[in-house]
Amino acid sequence: MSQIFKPSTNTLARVSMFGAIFFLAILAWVLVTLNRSSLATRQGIVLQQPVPFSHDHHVAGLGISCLYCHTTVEESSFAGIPPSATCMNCHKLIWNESPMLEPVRESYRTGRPIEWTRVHDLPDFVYFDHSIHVAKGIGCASCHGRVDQMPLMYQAESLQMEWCLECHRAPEMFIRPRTEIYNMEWVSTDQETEGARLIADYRVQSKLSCSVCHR
Amino acid sequence: MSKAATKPEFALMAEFRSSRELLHAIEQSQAAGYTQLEAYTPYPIEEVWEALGQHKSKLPLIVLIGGIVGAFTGYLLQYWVSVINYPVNVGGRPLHSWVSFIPVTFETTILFAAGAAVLGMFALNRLPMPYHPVFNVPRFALASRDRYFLAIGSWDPKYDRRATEEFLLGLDPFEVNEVAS
Amino acid sequence: MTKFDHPAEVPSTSRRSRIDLASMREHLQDARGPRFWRSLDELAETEEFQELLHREFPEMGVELPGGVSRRRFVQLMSASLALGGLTACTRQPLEKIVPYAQQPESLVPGRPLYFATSMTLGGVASGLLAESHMGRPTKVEGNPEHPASLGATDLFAQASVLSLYDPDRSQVITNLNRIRSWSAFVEDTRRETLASTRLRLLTGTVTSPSVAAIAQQVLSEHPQARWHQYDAVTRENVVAGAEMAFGEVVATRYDFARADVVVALDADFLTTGPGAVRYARDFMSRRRAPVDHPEMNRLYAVESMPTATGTVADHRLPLRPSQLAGFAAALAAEVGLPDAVAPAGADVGGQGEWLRAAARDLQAHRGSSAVVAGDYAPAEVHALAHAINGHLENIGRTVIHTAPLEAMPGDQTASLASLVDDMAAGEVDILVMLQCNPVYDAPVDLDFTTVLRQVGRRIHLGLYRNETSEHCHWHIPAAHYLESWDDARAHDGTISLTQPLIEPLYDGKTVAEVLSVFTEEGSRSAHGLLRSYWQGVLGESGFETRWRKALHDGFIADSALPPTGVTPGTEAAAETTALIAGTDQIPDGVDLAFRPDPTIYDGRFSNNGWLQECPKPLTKLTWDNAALVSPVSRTPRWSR
Amino acid sequence: MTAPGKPPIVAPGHTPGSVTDQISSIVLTRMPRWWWAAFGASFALVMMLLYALTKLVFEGTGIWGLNIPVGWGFAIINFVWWIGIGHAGTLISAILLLLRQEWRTSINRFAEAMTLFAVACAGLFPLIHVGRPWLAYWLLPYPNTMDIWPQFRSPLVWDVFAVTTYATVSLLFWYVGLVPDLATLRDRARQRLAKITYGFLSMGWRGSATHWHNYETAYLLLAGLATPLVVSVHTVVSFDFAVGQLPGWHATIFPPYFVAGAIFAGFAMVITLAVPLRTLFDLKDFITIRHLQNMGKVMLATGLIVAYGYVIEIFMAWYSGNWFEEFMILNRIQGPYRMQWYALLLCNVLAPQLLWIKRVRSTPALLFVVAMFVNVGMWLERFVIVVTSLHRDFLPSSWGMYAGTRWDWAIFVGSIGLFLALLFLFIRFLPMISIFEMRTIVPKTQAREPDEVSP
Repeated sequence: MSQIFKPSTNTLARVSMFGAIFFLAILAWVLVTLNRSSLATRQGIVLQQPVPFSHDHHVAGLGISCLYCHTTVEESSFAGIPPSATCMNCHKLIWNESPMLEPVRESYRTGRPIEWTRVHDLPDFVYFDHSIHVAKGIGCASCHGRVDQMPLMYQAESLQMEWCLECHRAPEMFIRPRTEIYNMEWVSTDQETEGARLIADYRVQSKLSCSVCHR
Repeated sequence: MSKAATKPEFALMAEFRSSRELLHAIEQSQAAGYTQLEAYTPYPIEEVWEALGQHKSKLPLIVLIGGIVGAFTGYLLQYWVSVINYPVNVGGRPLHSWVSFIPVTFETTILFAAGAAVLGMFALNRLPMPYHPVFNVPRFALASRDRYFLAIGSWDPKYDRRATEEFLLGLDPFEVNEVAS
Repeated sequence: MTKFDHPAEVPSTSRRSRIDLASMREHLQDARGPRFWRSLDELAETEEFQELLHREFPEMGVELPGGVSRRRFVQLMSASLALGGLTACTRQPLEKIVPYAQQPESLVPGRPLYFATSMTLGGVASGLLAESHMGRPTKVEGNPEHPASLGATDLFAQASVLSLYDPDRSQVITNLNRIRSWSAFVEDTRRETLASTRLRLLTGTVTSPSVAAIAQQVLSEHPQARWHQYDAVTRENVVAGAEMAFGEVVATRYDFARADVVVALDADFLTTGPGAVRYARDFMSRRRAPVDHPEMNRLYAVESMPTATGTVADHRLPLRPSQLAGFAAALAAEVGLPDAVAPAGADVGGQGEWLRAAARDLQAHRGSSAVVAGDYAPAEVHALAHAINGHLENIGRTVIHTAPLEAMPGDQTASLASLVDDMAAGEVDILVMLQCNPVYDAPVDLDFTTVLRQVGRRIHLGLYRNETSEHCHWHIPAAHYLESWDDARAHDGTISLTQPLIEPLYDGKTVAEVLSVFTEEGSRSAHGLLRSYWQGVLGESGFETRWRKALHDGFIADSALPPTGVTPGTEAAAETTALIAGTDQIPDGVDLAFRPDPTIYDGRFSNNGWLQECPKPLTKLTWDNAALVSPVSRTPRWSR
Repeated sequence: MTAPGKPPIVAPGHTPGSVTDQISSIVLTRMPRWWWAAFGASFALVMMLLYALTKLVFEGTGIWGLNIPVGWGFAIINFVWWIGIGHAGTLISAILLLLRQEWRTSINRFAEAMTLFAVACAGLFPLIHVGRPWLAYWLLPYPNTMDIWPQFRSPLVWDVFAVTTYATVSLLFWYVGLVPDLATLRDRARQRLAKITYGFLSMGWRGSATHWHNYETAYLLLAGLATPLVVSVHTVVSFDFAVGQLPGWHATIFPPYFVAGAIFAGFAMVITLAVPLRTLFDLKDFITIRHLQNMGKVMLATGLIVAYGYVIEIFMAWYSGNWFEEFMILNRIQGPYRMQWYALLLCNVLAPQLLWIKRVRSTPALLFVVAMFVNVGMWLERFVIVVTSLHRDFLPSSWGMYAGTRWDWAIFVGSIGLFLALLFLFIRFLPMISIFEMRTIVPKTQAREPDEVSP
């Protein structure tokens, strides 16, 4: 028998062995990262809307409360998207000729609703109820981010299950006084002790069982 | 027989027809003061590596470590998952239901130990090594059939191209070859 | 004159496979007014076009023949797309949020609204509370304020919401398999009906005062018109029995809350029949033995097949249907009905001891017992039950007689038979079949389908394109009750209102709406008809308030039929027993008893998956229908 | 070595050289015609399997005969059957190595390969039965965006670990055993591609004393590790049933009874394969009557243990006094699946009794017939355990019947095709008898000094 391989093959063989392990590790890492990236979650991505509504302007600029438009957040699973008539309460009088607002006026005129693109979209097998979260001291900003700083709306958090569980496993780290629910700027000075007290006060029973959300 | 090499050779290698001849040659070489010896046989012969002074393999220790690591990995994974990260009450069983954790712990122990055995064996044997100077000898192909080879490394302090070849030829081999490096 | 070919011959009316000018001229010739067609093929009525229409709107839902269906192809495509990537990594498709332009008052998105309405089965209403999510009815429960049911429902009402969304429902008005509009129907029909006078209406049992009123209007405007009612699950024996006992038609209902001893004569009163949910509640209230009723009630059940009522009974006696009348006569004699004759052969297989025990118990509970005859028991049994109840002074206490619920009570089978005779004699010009399916469920010896062909114009209103609509010129999709304005009487006579929770999905029509086409005023909306009828009944003053209250409650308050002071004649009963005694009490052969299916009813719910999946009482059959034969009868002994 | 009266484990006249040449020539020369026909046939079955699996992925498990109450059907039956077959290889290699049974040498290689392929076939079924096979990786614990983990108190999760470990360790064991032989093939091969391929796979094995020293240690350690593993795997498989509370499943006899059954089935399959192969490839010198006899004895012994298991099941049903257990046994005997049970008794209890007769043990054809009976019987055993226990639920209203659909059968038969196709490929490309171990035993079995014979 004579030599089949060159001396360099030895190095190649060892490198490729470690390389394969390295490659698999990288592949796993890439998949995991992709799965958590905004490519999969749409976190932080501004979606095209029929009207470029600015929460920044309306909330921070004009000081309109969340509840003015999202009227049902305290009583229903669904926070509510305002009907065109709500927009027209003000826009009958101001900016009533703005071309940007033409879809709103048209909807109001014709009764055909505006079709907004959904920004926060949980999968259909998840049952989420706004009212209980608001009632137990979870602020809007905890899940929706600093909406008052968003000229155009985007999803601030990943909305993946691990993100839900992060809070459900330790609600004291996220709870706030009920008076501060709609306060976008509220920051706790002592979350841990304050949170534990609120958990007791509001009798929060953070549920972890599957059937709470997957009914 | 060997040809003149431009590079310094790797070793000299004698081919024998039986394991008894090989063992005899090893004894003679060691008696002659050679220390850098290596024997090649078509099947495992305990006397050969004993003769070459290899009494204890490090492998059992590696396997033991692998097994212990596997056991801890398996058990701690289950403990962390079931008690710390994802505690679920299943029919009132304790979160740390160690009895239920035994099968998986056992399996990971075996898995890690077996992995350590195989990888350890390759590592100790410096494999993979598709290229090796001994393959330069055409008749070395018979090492995987029915011939027995003894090689004396050129880095042996007592090595001398001519004297060593003479010595090997004196052991009544089938033939002696120079192993080009 | 529009041509009316027999629908079964429709394809043959236009054998021409190619368009030719002559046929087009022919079609245009007798057209009056504007007429529209989408292609020359349609105008010429070519065979290809008929075929295309048939494919587009298949009559019995046949899938496209051969090869891979489109549905299958899409399934495969979507499955391979799902496999295309790691599914855990896929992102969700973008969704739209569509808010209201003007949000309706009191509607909270995400929270349901509840509306009181009612559903009829066999003509009798049950009061319901329907849940609606953003304008879509999703769940039906009983209306707790409805006096006839007190909040309970049966499985038909529970499952009815699935029928609303049934994609197999009939979706378009058709004339000879061509899609037409409602106005085309109205125009076409009115032109014909004014000329014709021999109009026949065929409906199921009607208890609705407003439907009855409009039907009466049609009858009065067309002197030769007749109205027939037919339900395959008919309660005509109840009517006939009442007539035998009282000489007039009365309705009977029971107050099981006051009954200590109940004898059921082949009566499955706990699960079937219009009052079942209320009866079950009342009956069971006496099984819990509360403080003021230290003793439970006692139920003796005689039955010809296993029923849920029989399983509840304290004493159960299986009996052949043909022996039931004999048993009733023997019971009448045993409780001491004057001059009652017990048939000689009635005491078969030790049932005499059972009967005497039941009779002793009845006698010991005068005024607090009830003998209940089943809806499908012979009229004589009903008559005897009335007589026994009268003799035991139960009437007015546990047994209450009122005026009939039905707008036109009577022998429905005879009514249908007379209609068939008229049709066979060629004396029917127009037959309007409303919410019924006689081709499917008429007695087979009437040969309804054959004589139907002799009727010049046949109109059918139904939720589905069914066997009857296949034989009709016009088919009109019916509105589901969750899409309808209607009214009907509950089993105690309470007027129950039906209000829609959603616009008709397929432009369905109600019975009243179709009937209105035949009146002088012409087509009117169901809402208008109902409202104007009740405006007439309730009077102008304060109508709006009372009407709104009634709609909110789902019924018109205190409209239950009051008890009538009737008493059964004992002589007639004695004669009946004598008549029964003269018949053979141990007849040969096999008794065959037909009963409505516990979940599919008369077959109308066969497309409702929930009802098909619901196991039938005792047999637990699903998706099936079986002839129940006793294991004893299965042995060849009886066949000798 | 050879005891008087016993046939030898290698036919006389062989030398390390002749052994090497004969075995490696099978791989290095062209395959006979029948190989192509056999491989073609099994490949066709693989295509059928792929077709059925595609159908399954698109349609879902509804194409199977599963129903309520019989929620476990062919998938679990086939899984347990295959995993049982997969026990013989590691058992022969590991346990017989530790017990220094040298006759194992000529059958261990293809028994190990058989193990691997059987485990591959077995592993297929849990993967496809989950309904959404593309999400089967959810069975493994890995950090995921749902932040949830497998439930480690479930025997089904133990099973995942046991089978994965078993497959991995079997593969390693098999590969390690192959390395010196791959080197032999590398040295014998003539085509460049074959040289390079075998060269890569053998990793540069030189057969030096150091190599052999570490190698022998590793091999022995692996055998030591594989021995408890092989026992644990079928024990854990039996837990899938035994931890459940169904009469007919909830029995403490299950672990030993399953392990014995697995060895029983595995040896039957080894015989099923060895008898034709030794004829077709003229390997009668290496797989001798002695091997067949020994395997027959093992089958007889394990078969008796299995029969004991059947008896104990019946005894325990009576002894427990449990109404449902008693009914389960009576239902086995008289119920609608009684024919399967009787067939199982015929195949697994009666047929192996023939092995008491030495004539049967030493006649390959008869042995083959008995082995075929056992193959069928062991499948039936799993069918009886799974289906008869499930089809009569605790309430008569929940009773049902079960039968595999054509897709069930297509996947089952297809998995046999997959097994055979893999086996034929193995025969084609790898030495089916361990060459270096044959070289080891040849000198010991020969009366004279073989080293004196020159090539």
